[in-house]
Amino acid sequence: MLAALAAGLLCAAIALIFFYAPVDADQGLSQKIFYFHVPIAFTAYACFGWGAWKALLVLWKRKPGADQESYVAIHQGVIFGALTLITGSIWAKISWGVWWTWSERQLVLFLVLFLFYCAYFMLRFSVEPGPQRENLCAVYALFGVVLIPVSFLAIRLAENFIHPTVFTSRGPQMATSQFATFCVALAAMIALAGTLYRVELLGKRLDARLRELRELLT
Amino acid sequence: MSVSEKYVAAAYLVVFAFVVVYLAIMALKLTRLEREVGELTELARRRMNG
Amino acid sequence: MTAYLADVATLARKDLRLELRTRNTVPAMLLFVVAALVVFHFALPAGSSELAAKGLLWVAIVFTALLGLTRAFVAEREQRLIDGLLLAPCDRSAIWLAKSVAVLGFLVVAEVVALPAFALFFSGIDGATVAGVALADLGICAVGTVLAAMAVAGRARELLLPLLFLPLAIPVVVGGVGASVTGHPGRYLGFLALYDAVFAIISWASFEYVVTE
Amino acid sequence: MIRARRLGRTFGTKHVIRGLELDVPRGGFLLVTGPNGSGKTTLLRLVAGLLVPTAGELEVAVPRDRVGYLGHEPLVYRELTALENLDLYGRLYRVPERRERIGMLLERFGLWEARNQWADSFSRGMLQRLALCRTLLHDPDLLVLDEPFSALDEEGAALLDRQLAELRPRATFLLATHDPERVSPLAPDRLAFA
Repeated sequence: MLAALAAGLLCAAIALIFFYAPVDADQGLSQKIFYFHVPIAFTAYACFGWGAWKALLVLWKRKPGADQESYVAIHQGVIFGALTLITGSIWAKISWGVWWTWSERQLVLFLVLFLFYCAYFMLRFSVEPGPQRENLCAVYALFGVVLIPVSFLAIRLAENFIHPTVFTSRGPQMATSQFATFCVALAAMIALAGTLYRVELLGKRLDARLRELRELLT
Repeated sequence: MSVSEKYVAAAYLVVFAFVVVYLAIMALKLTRLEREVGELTELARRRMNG
Repeated sequence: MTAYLADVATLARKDLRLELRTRNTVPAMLLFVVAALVVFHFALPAGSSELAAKGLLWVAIVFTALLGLTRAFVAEREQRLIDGLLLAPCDRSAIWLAKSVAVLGFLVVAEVVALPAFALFFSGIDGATVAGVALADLGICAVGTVLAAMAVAGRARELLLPLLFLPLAIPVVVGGVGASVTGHPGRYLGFLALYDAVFAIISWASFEYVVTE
Repeated sequence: MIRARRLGRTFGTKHVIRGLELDVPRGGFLLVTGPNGSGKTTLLRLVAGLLVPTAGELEVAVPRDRVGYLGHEPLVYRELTALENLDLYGRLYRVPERRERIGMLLERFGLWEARNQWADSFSRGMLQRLALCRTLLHDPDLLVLDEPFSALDEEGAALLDRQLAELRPRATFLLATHDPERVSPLAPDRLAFA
């Protein structure tokens, strides 16, 4: 059901973006990436947030399945984070002719988070499965979600001594029609993430159940 | 297609490519799971009449 | 509360006594930080600005702290001594606080040598930098100790800790460099203090879970 | 005193303990036997609170500071002297008249002469005796002992026997061992791991 919703929303979003939203005045067609790049970024934040929420459940309520859900959510977050970085650098290429720019705060924040959550996987694969691994990953995921606002602040502070912001988009003031398209695109992305999350979680649970079955039989 | 339009297309293509690759990985996983279930049912059957 | 602090004092004294006996962490950190500064001297081309040197000071501090943190739980891990501390009735966060204080002590000793050496090799150190270093040390030790305990539980310990630690050290470097480079360090010192407060609390609360097997 | 219902513990994919039922009354003495790797140590570590169960429940009606645990590792710092090690644990457990109690224990286990030597210089047997001092330092109500006789010479083993007999009336015991005959007179009930 969620998958159908995601598919529908995605098509609607693409349709709206290309046919309905007016071409932006100054940036021309390149503004179209905005409708994908920013929703993907928000979805990545949502995934990290959801992973942290599940991590809190692991530590606080000792919910059994929560660790797996936290892991899958963060896995989604990293995938969408990578997408954000790629589409972001393409956007930078169009708007300012450089493949990477330190002045775009969102992008720099994603780079830091991306490094951080790759380390999450390093931690996860170096500890034996068991209660300790669940606790460690949960604590690290919570550190991650605390890091997001802190490093956003740090990046903003860092700007006036690394190099003054030459060019950065203040988030274009959107006409109502553009905003509507943006919302549909955002909903589509979140639905997509939700679907992938459910599919992967199902796959992991199936794995665990099969392993149990194999044990019983051998 | 002006230069920037090519990039816009590239960006959407990248997103689409990621989703397709993801689905491919999921498909591979499902076939592996299906084979595993086959093996286990075989094992169970042998266990039953064995 | 005084009992808690008594436990922290007992554990911290144990760490300091162990270090005085074996002397394997502090000398290494001292040599490392001075060697790093010398390497940086050659890394900086002649014309480079003085600001670059200040920035590199922070790189040296972060990696020296990393060295100290890598050795933080070695004794507890090798002889499985962490069990002895976990058996004791004291609150597990006391172990974290004691170890943080010990690592902080080692780091400060290393910096007491590093800062004058930096002033000698490169350019003078102003008050803001010293304040920045002090605040940064608190944050580094608080977060680093929890991460060190995490890394020790894994297999590739020496590899894992830098990966876990560096992303979290980025804000500290930003705050520190900002304090020592820009004209008005106030904001950056405030930011460092915020970082210390936030991460000290989350480290204090989460350490209990990091050590339970 | 110790109650376990369907207790289970898994390491990675290996189920070391599964569906264990246990009920040790206050003052009881449970002898745990079984080959290596059969889960003896895991059970003892669970009871001592060093491991968290992954299934079922485990209730130990003894606060952490009234539990004495002796494992395969002596849990003493090699670079500290015997006295310093015991002083460290004495402070953490807030043992009353710490110095006198440490002196008495070192004397009883024949370590008094070596009290100012680093634990590093101790032989395997002396380390085991020091670990015994650490375990008994805070006069625990529950004693969790994992093969306490290992590495002890004849004299050390006799010392331990006497110590166990003396503590028997007022403490609960959980002892894992390979030669149960030595302790069986003290231990009414027994748990054998397959």
